[in-house]
Amino acid sequence: MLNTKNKSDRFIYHFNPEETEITMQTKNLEVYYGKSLAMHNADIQFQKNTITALIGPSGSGKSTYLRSLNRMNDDIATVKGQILYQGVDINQPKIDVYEVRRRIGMVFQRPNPFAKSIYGNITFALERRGVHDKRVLDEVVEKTLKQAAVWDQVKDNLHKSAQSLSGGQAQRVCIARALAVEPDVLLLDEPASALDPVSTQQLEQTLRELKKDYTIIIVTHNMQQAARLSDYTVFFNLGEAIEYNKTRKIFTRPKIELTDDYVSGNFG
Amino acid sequence: MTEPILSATDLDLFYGDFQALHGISLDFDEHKISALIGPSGCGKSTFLRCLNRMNDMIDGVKIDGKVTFHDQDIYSSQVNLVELRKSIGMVFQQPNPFPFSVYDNITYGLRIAGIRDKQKLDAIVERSLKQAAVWDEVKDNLYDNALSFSGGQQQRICIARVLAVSPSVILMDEPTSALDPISSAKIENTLLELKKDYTIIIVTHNLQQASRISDKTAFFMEGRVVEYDDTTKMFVNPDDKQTEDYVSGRFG
Amino acid sequence: MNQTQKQSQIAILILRLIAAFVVLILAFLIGYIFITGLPNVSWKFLTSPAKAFTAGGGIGVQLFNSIYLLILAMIISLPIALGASIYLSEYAKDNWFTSMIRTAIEILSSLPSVVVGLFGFLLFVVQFNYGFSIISGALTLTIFNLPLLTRNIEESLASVSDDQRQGGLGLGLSKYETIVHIVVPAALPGIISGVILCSGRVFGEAAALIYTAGQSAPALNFGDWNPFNIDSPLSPLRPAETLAVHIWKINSEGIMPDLTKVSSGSAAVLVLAILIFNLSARYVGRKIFEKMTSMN
Amino acid sequence: MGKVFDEEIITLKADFMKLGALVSQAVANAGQSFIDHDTKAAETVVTNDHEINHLQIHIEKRSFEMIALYQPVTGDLREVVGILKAVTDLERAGDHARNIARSTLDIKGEERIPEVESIIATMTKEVSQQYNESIDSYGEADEKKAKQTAQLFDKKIDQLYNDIAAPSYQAMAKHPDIVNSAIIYLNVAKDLGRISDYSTNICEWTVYLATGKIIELN
Amino acid sequence: MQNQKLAKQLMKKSKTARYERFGHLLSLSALLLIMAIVLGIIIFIATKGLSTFFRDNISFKDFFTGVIWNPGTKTPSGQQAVGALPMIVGSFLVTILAAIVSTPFAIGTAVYMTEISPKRGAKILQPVTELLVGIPSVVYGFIGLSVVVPFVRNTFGGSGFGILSGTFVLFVMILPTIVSMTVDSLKAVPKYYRQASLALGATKWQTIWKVVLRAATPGILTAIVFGMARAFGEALAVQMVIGNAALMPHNLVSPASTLTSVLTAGMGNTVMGSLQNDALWSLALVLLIMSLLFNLMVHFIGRRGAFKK
Amino acid sequence: MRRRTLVKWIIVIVVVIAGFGAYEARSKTATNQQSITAVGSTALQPLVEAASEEYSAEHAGIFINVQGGGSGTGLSQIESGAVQMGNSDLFAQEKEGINPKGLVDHKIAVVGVTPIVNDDVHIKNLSTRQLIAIFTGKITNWHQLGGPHIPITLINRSQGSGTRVTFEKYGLKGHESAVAQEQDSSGTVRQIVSSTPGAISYVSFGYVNKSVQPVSIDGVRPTETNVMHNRWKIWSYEHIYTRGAPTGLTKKFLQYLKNNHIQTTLFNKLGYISVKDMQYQRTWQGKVSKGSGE
Repeated sequence: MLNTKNKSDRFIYHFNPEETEITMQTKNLEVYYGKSLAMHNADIQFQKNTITALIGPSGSGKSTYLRSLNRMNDDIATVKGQILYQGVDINQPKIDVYEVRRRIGMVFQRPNPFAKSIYGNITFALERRGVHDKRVLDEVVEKTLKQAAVWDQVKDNLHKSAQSLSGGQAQRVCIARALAVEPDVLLLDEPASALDPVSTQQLEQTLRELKKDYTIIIVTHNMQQAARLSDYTVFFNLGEAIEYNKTRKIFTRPKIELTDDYVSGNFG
Repeated sequence: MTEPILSATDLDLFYGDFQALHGISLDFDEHKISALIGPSGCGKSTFLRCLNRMNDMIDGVKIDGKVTFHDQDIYSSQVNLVELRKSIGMVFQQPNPFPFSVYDNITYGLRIAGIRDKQKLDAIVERSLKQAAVWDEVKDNLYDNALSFSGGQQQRICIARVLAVSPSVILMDEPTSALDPISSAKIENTLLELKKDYTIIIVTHNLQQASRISDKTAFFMEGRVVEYDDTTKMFVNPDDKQTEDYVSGRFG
Repeated sequence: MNQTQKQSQIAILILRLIAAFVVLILAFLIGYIFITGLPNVSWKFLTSPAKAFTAGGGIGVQLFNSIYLLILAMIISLPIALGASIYLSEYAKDNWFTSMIRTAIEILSSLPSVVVGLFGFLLFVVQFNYGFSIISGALTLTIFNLPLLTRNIEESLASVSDDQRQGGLGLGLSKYETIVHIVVPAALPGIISGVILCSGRVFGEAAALIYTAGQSAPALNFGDWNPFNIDSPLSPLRPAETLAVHIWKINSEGIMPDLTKVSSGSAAVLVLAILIFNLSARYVGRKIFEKMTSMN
Repeated sequence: MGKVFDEEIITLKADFMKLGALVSQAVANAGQSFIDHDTKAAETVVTNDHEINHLQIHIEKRSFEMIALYQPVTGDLREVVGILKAVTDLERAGDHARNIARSTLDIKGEERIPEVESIIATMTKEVSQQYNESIDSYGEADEKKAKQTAQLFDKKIDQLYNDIAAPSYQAMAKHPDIVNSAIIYLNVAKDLGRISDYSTNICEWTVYLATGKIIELN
Repeated sequence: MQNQKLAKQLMKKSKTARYERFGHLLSLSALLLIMAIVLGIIIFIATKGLSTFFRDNISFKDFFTGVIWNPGTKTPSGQQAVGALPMIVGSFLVTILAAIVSTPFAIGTAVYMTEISPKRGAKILQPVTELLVGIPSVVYGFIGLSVVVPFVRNTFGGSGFGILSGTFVLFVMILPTIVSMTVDSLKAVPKYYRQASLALGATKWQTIWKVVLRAATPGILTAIVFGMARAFGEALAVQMVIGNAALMPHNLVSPASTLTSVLTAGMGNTVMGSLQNDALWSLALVLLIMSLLFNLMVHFIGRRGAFKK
Repeated sequence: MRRRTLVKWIIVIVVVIAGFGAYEARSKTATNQQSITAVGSTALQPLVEAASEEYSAEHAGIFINVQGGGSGTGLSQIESGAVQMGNSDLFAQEKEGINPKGLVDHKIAVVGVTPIVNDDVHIKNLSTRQLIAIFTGKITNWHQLGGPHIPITLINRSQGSGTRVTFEKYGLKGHESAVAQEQDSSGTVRQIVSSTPGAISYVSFGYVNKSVQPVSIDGVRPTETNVMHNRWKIWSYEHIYTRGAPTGLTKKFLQYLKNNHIQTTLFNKLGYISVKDMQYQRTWQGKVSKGSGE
């Protein structure tokens, strides 16, 4: 079980909604696995067109939190509280989860291209939604692969199996796949942990480019990655958000000692 | 300057027609941590596996050149493979304890060597778990399945398992890449402790890790060693432009 | 060379010997079937109808029946097994109820086929009044087939990494679409192996068919392919003795003078048919898999 | 390390060079104001020093952040560390320029020694030149130029200091009413000498930037 | 307001959601169909099998401990001659013996296929084992009759018919099942166990014996139990070679019988609803229960021995 | 519409049209199509099957479905009315669990059953008493009967099998055979007897071939003539039962089975004896009287 702390042990930055466009926001979110509370105390706002990194030790609830944002936890956990997407609470039973997930796309830890061609991977979701116009599909494939910065490497092999690609390329194809359904928000769950440094760096570059058009939330184990990539950082520990602030602040002058310990590697 | 404990000279390795390693010559000093870094597919893991002949298992592998351990060629036909692998232990990327108890895991290497004395085994279990800095976490659960521990603990159990057979060199193939930063830090601390008694050669993707713990670093690219020098030098002022690009993250 | 290494080499030698011995047994079996059977196989044997009590009968009709029945049974059982295994592996929660269902299905797979046959007889032949017919046989074989097929498909589905499912869900697709369009194609090689294994059992099954598809193979009019005519090869309502049943029947009650020849010939043809079926199913499966996954 | 870091390092270096220019200006203006007895110009130098200090703090903060966020190594590390160290030298040089400007204000109305002032003018020119060349060598990461600069000016500046110090002491001994002025001359010469030392330090950081070696020039 | 528009869009049930409902129902109905069939068969057998005891008033004791099987008549001592013990014992003996004989061969072969020569294993042994599954039991029976029975008679004496011959035939019949399932479970043992063992200086054999087989033990046990279940349910082939006499087996070469052989042989010759027929269904029920026990055993082993992958 | 969807629909439409067309095409010929089913005794199955084939060949559109399953199955199916003809080796009255009321017996043929022994036994004749002693387990070695020193291996048909009932009733004079191995088909029995030294069993005449040795009883040889004159006592009728008096196709087919042509040509080949040739008849209780069964 989680030990509850008093409020002064946490620092959560709040935007002024008048000045800042908030894409997503969670309020009083609680996630239960069975009866045990896995995540709570994370009232966080995500600013449009920024990259927010969720960091924290294993089991701190950061992935659980991320997966709640597009209701990927529906089957395995009970999620209470509000998840506001552009002001609409998407955590209510009436909401169509598939539509939610289309708008809030997700990329996973291990590159998971489907056993289809690269082209088929990207067009799959569109085809399932009834888009069959070859011209439109071609355009989408090119556009998203370019956005994901992998077009040059794969453009001559679009009909080769996506599973034959290297890890870094496969992960970027997965991002292109997620972009193809025109999401608004992109959730990434440790997208680089299975990649080597070079691929990781390319991936980060891609994400920085994408920030212009999407709101990106990324879970990472790698603190350097959070530091160099994100605009905002949330530090999770024991199932709650301990500190949320500008990344620069988190990594130079964290307000909470626990955060300091974690980012400086004196933790545990 | 001390004599190197393990050294490779002009090592070539072929997978069928494909040459994976090109004339690698590296000397490893005793009681030092040497890191092998480089982009994916550069041959660093392949090279590491040559050092205790783990590549022998793969079909179609051909190896030229020489690897000497205490001045003895390990690829000579007289070498006892079993003894060699006991002297040059290996820890893998994925924590891979056997699905037995912690105790059985640690004593595995001893039992197959025919050691049955319970007292002796107990002593070694305690010693090696302590050396691997995991004794306090497992001492009350020695007979639990090793898989029931966390990833970081499992990896340290695996290190203890290798230590139990008293090797002089430990090869590590990305031992922390599957672990979170906290567990990684613990393993790194363990390695720094172990350096006193063992020679450690570690392949890592994590450049910070290499810079934090190693004494010497070799940078591999496309099956060749581009640069091999003191870690400080490699990370402050490398001689080679490629090395500089790689360690500073401007590569590719 | 020390002692453990010697021990290792000896042990591996023993393993090789065991494997060789098993191969020998298997080779003997198949060799026995082919050597005693193949000399009796001729084009005429393969195409002419059986004779009840005179020599010179063939197995044309039976061979056709076996294949037709297999295809029908597979057409019926594959969708059901697929559906059920999808439910079990993807939807069902892991609780005592699911495990009870699994146990129940597995029990079914070890029942003697004669029991299944009698059940099919009472249900399809008598109750549903389908008579001794291909359709009764196919339905009974479906019962017989379902447990094994469901189990096999479920295992192949389970072997597809969860990452793939997550990927589909993450794109806002339904679980069902993800399963049908991603997981099933990825599991195809396993599913095909399962189908082949089950087909083998169906080919070789006799006891379940004696009471359902019947043990007579009236001559068919191969010029009439209208499934509604009773003497058409495609008619699902005609009795259809399969090759395995034929072998069983002539061995137990046959009085034709050349029964050993017919019997051994039939066995050889049966094994050959299974072999051809296996190879072609594998080939077709691989082609489909390659097409669906762009792997080659 | 990627684009973001590269962009930031460019900005950081630009800031650093800007600071270099500001200080260079301060040194030149302070010297000139002293020679010209231009109290107004001197006052400007003193006020501008705040700007220098702010910029210095800004650069230091950015450098710390970059180390914390990007953990640079090799050349990147040398860039950031070099700036971090050199920026202190710049700021100190700025401080001394400010001191010279204050001296201009202090000397107002005191008795002058024109021959000394002319040497101060020469020294100011030389120090300014040395300083500018050091900054240039840093900007271009030119190790050779840095070494040359350090070598070239070292003796010269020492000589000039002595040339100022000797007549100043003599004057003090002869004319007690000139003591104040002579002390101010000595201080200004000392300040200029310090600025020269900081220039040499910058040259040392240039060498570090280019080679990673920390050496002592002179 | 834009948000309300968005909310409306998000509330609308999408086509995808309808797909999901449809797919869920479809697969559920397939499962329910199977369940109906399974339950149907179980109820069918249970009602028929239990009527021996409840309608024909045969006592459980007579059924499970009697040694004389001749339903419809009385034993010399006056009880109903429905003693199923000889068949139960026969079934158990052949099944267990077959499993005992098969296991080393199956494991040896599977180890050969996965550890020693995977290429050759996949090329030759795999298709052959698949082929063997398809051979009708009648053919096995006849080969047993013409090869195994004379062999047993000449080697061990007796008529050749008996549990030993049954064991040999079943041995070959369940071999493919055990081999292929064992191969699967050996393949499921992660490669890095083998590497770790070799890196600790173990020989190949030590690795196989102490690590691979040990890690695969639950899978192998499951394979054996499945093989036993298959043996238990096998009828035609065993019937031909076991002698099929409802006698307590007093040695391995004396004629005996199994539940399935008596069941299969008797079914056509009895009339539905008669005591003789009911008694046969009781045998089927015993089979069903045995099969249930085997399965529970598999689950038990599976749960106890399951190791994380 | 997408191409693939279009193709799918075309396939569906074509299949539906083809199915409908086929159904239409069927209705033209189906009017004179008729089919009946006969189920039961495996001993009678080849005969009825052969006859049905000939009958179908002569009468277009007629389909007679003949299945085995055993006498028990035949009787219970005809009793329940699931089929038109139930084949049995036994009188319905002899079978436990069958209510013979309402079932009409058509005796189609007579089958003789003879003991057979393995060739190695070298015994060609046995007395009834010896036979009983062998099958009740009192004699266990052939040397007790003057044969070679080989233990006797008894092989029975399965319980309830018509052949076994006939053999026990008339060959063993009502004595029950000792528990021994059982086989549920004549083919297997013959195979086992031919390959097992010292084996003895019994099969109907049709199954006797060179591989086994038929045995005379009390000097009477197992021949068809001996059966016709009831000198060879171990014989039984092959019955086809109908529920009530046969009608329509069933009636026609039964008549066809009984006509001279079939009885003389087919029966001989298969080893059955025509009822017409019988000089004696027998009731289900075993009472024998002169006259054919007709």
